[in-house]
Amino acid sequence: MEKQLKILKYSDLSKLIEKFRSQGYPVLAPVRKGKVVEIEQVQSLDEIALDVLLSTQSAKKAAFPKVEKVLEYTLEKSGTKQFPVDPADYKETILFGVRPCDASGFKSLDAIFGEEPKDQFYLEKKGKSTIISFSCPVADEYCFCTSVGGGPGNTAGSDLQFTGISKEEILVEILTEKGEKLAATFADLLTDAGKDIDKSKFLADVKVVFDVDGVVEKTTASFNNTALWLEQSLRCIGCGACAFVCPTCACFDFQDEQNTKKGVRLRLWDSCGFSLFTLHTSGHNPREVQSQRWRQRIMHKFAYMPEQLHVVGCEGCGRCSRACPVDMNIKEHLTAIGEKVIV
Amino acid sequence: MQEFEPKIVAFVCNWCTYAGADLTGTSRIKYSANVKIIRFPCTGRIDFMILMKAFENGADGIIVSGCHPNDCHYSTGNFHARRRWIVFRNLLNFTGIDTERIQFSWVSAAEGFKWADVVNNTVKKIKEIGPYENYNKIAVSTLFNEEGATNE
Amino acid sequence: MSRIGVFVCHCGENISATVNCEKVAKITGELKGVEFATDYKYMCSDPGQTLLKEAIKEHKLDGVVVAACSPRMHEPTFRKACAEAGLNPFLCEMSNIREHCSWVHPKDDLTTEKAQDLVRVMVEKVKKNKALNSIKVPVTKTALVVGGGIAGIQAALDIANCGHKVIMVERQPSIGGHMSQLSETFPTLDCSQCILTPRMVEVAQHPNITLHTYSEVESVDGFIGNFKVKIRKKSKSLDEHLCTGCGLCTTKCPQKKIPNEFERGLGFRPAIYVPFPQAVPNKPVIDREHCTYYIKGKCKVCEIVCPTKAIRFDQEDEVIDVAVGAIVMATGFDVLKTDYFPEYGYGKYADVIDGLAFERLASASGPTQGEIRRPSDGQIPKKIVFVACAGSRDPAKGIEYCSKICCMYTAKHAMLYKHKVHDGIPYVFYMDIRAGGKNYEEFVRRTIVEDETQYIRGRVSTIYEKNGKLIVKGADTLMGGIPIEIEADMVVLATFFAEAHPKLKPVETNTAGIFLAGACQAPKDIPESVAAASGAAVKVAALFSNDELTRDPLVAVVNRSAPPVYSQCVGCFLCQSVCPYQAIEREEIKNRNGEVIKTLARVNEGLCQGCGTCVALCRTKAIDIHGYSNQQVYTEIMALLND
Amino acid sequence: MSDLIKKVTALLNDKTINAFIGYEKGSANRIRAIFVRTEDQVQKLILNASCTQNLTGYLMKHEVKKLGKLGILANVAALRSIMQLASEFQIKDGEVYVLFANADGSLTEFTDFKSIETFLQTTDTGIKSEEQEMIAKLEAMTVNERWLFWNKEFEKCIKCYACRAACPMCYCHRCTTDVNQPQWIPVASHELGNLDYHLMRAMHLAGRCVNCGECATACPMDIPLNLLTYQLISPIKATFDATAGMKADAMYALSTYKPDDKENFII
Repeated sequence: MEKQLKILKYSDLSKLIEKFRSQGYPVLAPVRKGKVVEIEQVQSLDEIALDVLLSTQSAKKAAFPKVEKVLEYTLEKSGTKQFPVDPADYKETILFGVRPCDASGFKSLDAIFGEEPKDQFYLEKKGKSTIISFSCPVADEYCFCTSVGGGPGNTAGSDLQFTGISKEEILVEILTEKGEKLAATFADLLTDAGKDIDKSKFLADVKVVFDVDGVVEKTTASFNNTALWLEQSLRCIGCGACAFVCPTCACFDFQDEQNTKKGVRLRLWDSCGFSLFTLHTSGHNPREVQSQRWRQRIMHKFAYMPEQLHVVGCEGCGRCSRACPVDMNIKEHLTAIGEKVIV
Repeated sequence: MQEFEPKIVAFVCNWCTYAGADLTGTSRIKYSANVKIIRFPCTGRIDFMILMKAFENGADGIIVSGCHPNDCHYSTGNFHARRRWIVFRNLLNFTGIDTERIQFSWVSAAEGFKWADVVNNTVKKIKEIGPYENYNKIAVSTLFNEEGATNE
Repeated sequence: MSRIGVFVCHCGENISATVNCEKVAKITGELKGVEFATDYKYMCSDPGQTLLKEAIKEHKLDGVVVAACSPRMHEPTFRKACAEAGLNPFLCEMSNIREHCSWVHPKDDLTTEKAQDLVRVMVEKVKKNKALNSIKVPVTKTALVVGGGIAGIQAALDIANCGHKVIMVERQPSIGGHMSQLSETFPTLDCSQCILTPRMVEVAQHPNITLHTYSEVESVDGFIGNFKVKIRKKSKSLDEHLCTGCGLCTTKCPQKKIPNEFERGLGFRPAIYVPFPQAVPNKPVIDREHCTYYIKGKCKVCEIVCPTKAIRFDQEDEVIDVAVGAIVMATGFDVLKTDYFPEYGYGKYADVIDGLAFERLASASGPTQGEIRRPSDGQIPKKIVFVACAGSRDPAKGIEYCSKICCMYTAKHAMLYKHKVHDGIPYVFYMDIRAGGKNYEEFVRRTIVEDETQYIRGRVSTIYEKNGKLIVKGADTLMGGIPIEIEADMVVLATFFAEAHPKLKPVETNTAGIFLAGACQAPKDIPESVAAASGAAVKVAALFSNDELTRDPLVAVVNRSAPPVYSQCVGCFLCQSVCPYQAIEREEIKNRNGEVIKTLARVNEGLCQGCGTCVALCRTKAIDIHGYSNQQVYTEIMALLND
Repeated sequence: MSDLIKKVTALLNDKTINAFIGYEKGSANRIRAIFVRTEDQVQKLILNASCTQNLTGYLMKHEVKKLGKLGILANVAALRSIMQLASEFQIKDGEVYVLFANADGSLTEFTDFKSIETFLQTTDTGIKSEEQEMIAKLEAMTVNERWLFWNKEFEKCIKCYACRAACPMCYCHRCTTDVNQPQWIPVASHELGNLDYHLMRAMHLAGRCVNCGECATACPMDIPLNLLTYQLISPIKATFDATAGMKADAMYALSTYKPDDKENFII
């Protein structure tokens, strides 16, 4: 559909949230919690932290939560009885105040979970989420969205995008039918915007640091370059922080939690950075050392996903680098790979 | 309203307290039926996680009991257990877990009366404190049939 | 899928009076994995056990829960029954619904529910049980006998005569113990030495007995069937092979005034000495504490006079390691220390002596050649007081029980005194006369009637010296408690023994394979000591009748897996420091080049006693324990709390 | 050229070590670890007041060990980590070359455990006053308030295990939380799983924690995890007279005992 431009007053934002709430939509938005910013259900605008650069974790948990029940069962004398959780049992939700990289991150997840067999748990949640992103007026040195095809005003994945154009006014871009439908519920707060607004003036300047196609090509060719992966990963301590804050990491694990009577099956986030991730029952581990795990992480995003799903599995949000306890800076490592002469 | 009947688990060693509880039985001393015993070879065997598992499976109170110091069947198991409990109680207390709900005791094979007292006093105390609601809110059982429990 | 059988016992009415056993069987029969459930009047009876065995076969049970009395009572019974029916015995568990339920709760629904809970716990546990095989450990068929007194001698000879090797360790230079100090024995008045000496010689000459005198046990490691013992052979300063026992050195030694322990300090010995003439081995040792050479660096008279050049001043203690399968502790007793009796002047007045000292005075080979002469001035005492129960049956002295043998030896002492000092008057203060035993009562009667000993029933309150006499104050309770005061020439205290309890690490509490004989266990007279020694010897012989021992496999185990992990164990060895049995060993995993690539903990299942302290401490959960495994206890908790 | 660069260059040149673990400038004013093997890398070494990371965790890392004989730049916490690791048989005497950075920027070298032990005897090893204050603040709360405090903190946890990965004492190949027969600690990052995990970890570090604070620093969700183990340091010292990481052959407070250990809660 054709993009529509509207103007919303900052002073009406509070009303906007009230409207959503009164229509029964749960609203998920960034909330400050000490030094971290979480995306959580909010009741009013005061709770929302709109001035933060980025939430600590990405918005993916709206459709791919860290713990997700998929099945209940009871252990009967006659056998196990199953009570599957209905994926459709999820409310229409508004994801408010996330960043463009969050919104576009869902492209990767859509591609992964949309493959056959389709993942109904994800798709239902995603389908019922309307995403209102806020473009980025500022960026920091970890940001590199422009290097991976995104940008501070990227509208991909967003249903609506808000850009502050003055102290009083917000430019509202209505991008999808879902967005249009939602916008209709607060049409009274919107006025038409002039066609001549230059959105880019209000966006952060994020420099392109590498050529993504070159990085994809060189990553793909570097599988056997053990020295490269070792050198880059010596510092890595093998935690899962990068994967868990990443907007596109989609690996998960299933765990049954049960007592002697009944149990639940849970889908949980997992990370290829963990040594346990590929550990076989026999004790054999095909990715025995951290350099192999690091290689997997980079290759998955920059070789396998482009090849198989036609998307780069990275939005350049830089969350992994910020969260990394030992300063594994992905922007730096990708730049290095891009510069590397493949032999 | 029905009276609150606390669920209390007792983790006891085989040689002293289990035998002491046997003596309580042979002496026909009555005590509250709320307490049920799980037998261990020695208090040294009782991992601190066993106590956590009891709470998260719905126990309102816990008794841990073994041989008096110097009387351990294995000579030193209860000494190690004692250190473990000293530290673990500190940690539980610091994390806001109610250590009043855990009764540690030494009950020898000859102390049938003492065992009955330990049980009855613990049941009385837990009845006064009430169900362990804080822990029940996060217990394993909350995973079952709880709308939206996993949807954040 | 499990096929578990539940058997609920009524125990007559012991259980069924308060627990609805039919209901327990019915409800638990509905549990997942329970194939068969029933209740029965007496599960431990023959028909009960038959019922169990039949059910195992008929229903192809792979687990059994018997809900009955305490497992401490009948677990072996039912495990054995299971084994007889072809089910691994360790797949059988008991729920204690008697001691822990029916006997302690009233008849109501809660009690029955508790019984159901307890059964459910075991049903879930047994699902996690593993079939286990008993551990077999080889038996070293050599016995260690600690102590060379009459008990040790008897035990050693009995074991040796069964055809097994014996190693005897005696602290003194000679075997013989306290019995060799006795003059004559009650009730026959046989000469003690005459009975004992041949047995001592027999020990020395027995091909199955190795004797280490002047030696002490330093440490005991290991477990039944497989003890490792360190024996310190104290230096005798002598080459025993060269020494002929001629005794020349002992007569020439210039240091002659050393109080003789054997004579209870009533006589003297030289620094190089044989403790008594009939000693076995009859070879001297140098007492380095008193030897002039060791004190002043000069003398060596013994070396000079020795015709075979057997003296070795530079000889050092030797520590030897021996492997034995059983240990008999026959360490005997010591007489209670003098500071127990300040009111009796024991240790203060020379003429207040203990019973053993009196034995030496009465002994023909003693310091007075058998004449009763008091230590202070060598006079023959005309009035002598024997105090029985000195220190025993007296909580204030810490010993509440009867020393048992004093009545008899006091009577013997009085009799011996009267036989040697015809005009003397023996008095005996006593509490009760306990003369249980063949010819014992008659013996005491003879002392009283024929030998005119004055028996006074009452305690002595105090003894003090006045004008060369010992004033003994007491009371005669048979005369209404009238005070008695006797001016005695000598007092003999029938002092209590301090039994030399064995203190052996690491097996001080778990003494499987260690047996007690003689007075180290409790006061015993000679016949009793001999009987106990033979009893211990039979235990040892029974143990040695098997080439292997079997024991319950409820031990800890460190998990192992394929390379490159090998085990969850990371080799922090915190388990090693908590193990009371030194059962955790280090196992090195080596690659093809012989380089160590990982060091893991390993449990020596022969040493492990199954306390499980290591399991609780292991952070990687690499150690687990059979019978109380992590899976089992976790399941028990879940089963108990989720009804 | 700094003393550090000179020293490390010499160590590498005379083959005393094959690799040196030190600090380099990282992104956005951060300091990070560098594994120096070449001359280029040596030049990147820095040493300043911001170099606080405890690098000893790397000594346990497989691929770092493979670099050969290691040298390490240590602070007080790192020295104690080395002592504690030694007492748990994870590092042998002489296996690692240790350079200690004094407050004035000078370097002290330690080639054996004995000298580290001696040094630590006269060194302040306590926790920071602000950490002490935070513990005091928590201790002043009611049990229920503390429960709510930690509930809120643990709620944030995403089970990324950065705390565990950063901790020099968490060297187990298979952590209790990774063991699944039985699954002691729920894998899920729900409230119970988080509480269980952090209690378990704190208990396993009781008496072993050398208060380097890496767990809290590493946590992307800003949970003050260090307080859990720090809080146990003084009772363990007071009751058992034990302090972690002071001696290479020290006994661990929880695997030893005294027959007269004092408590006031066992009846």
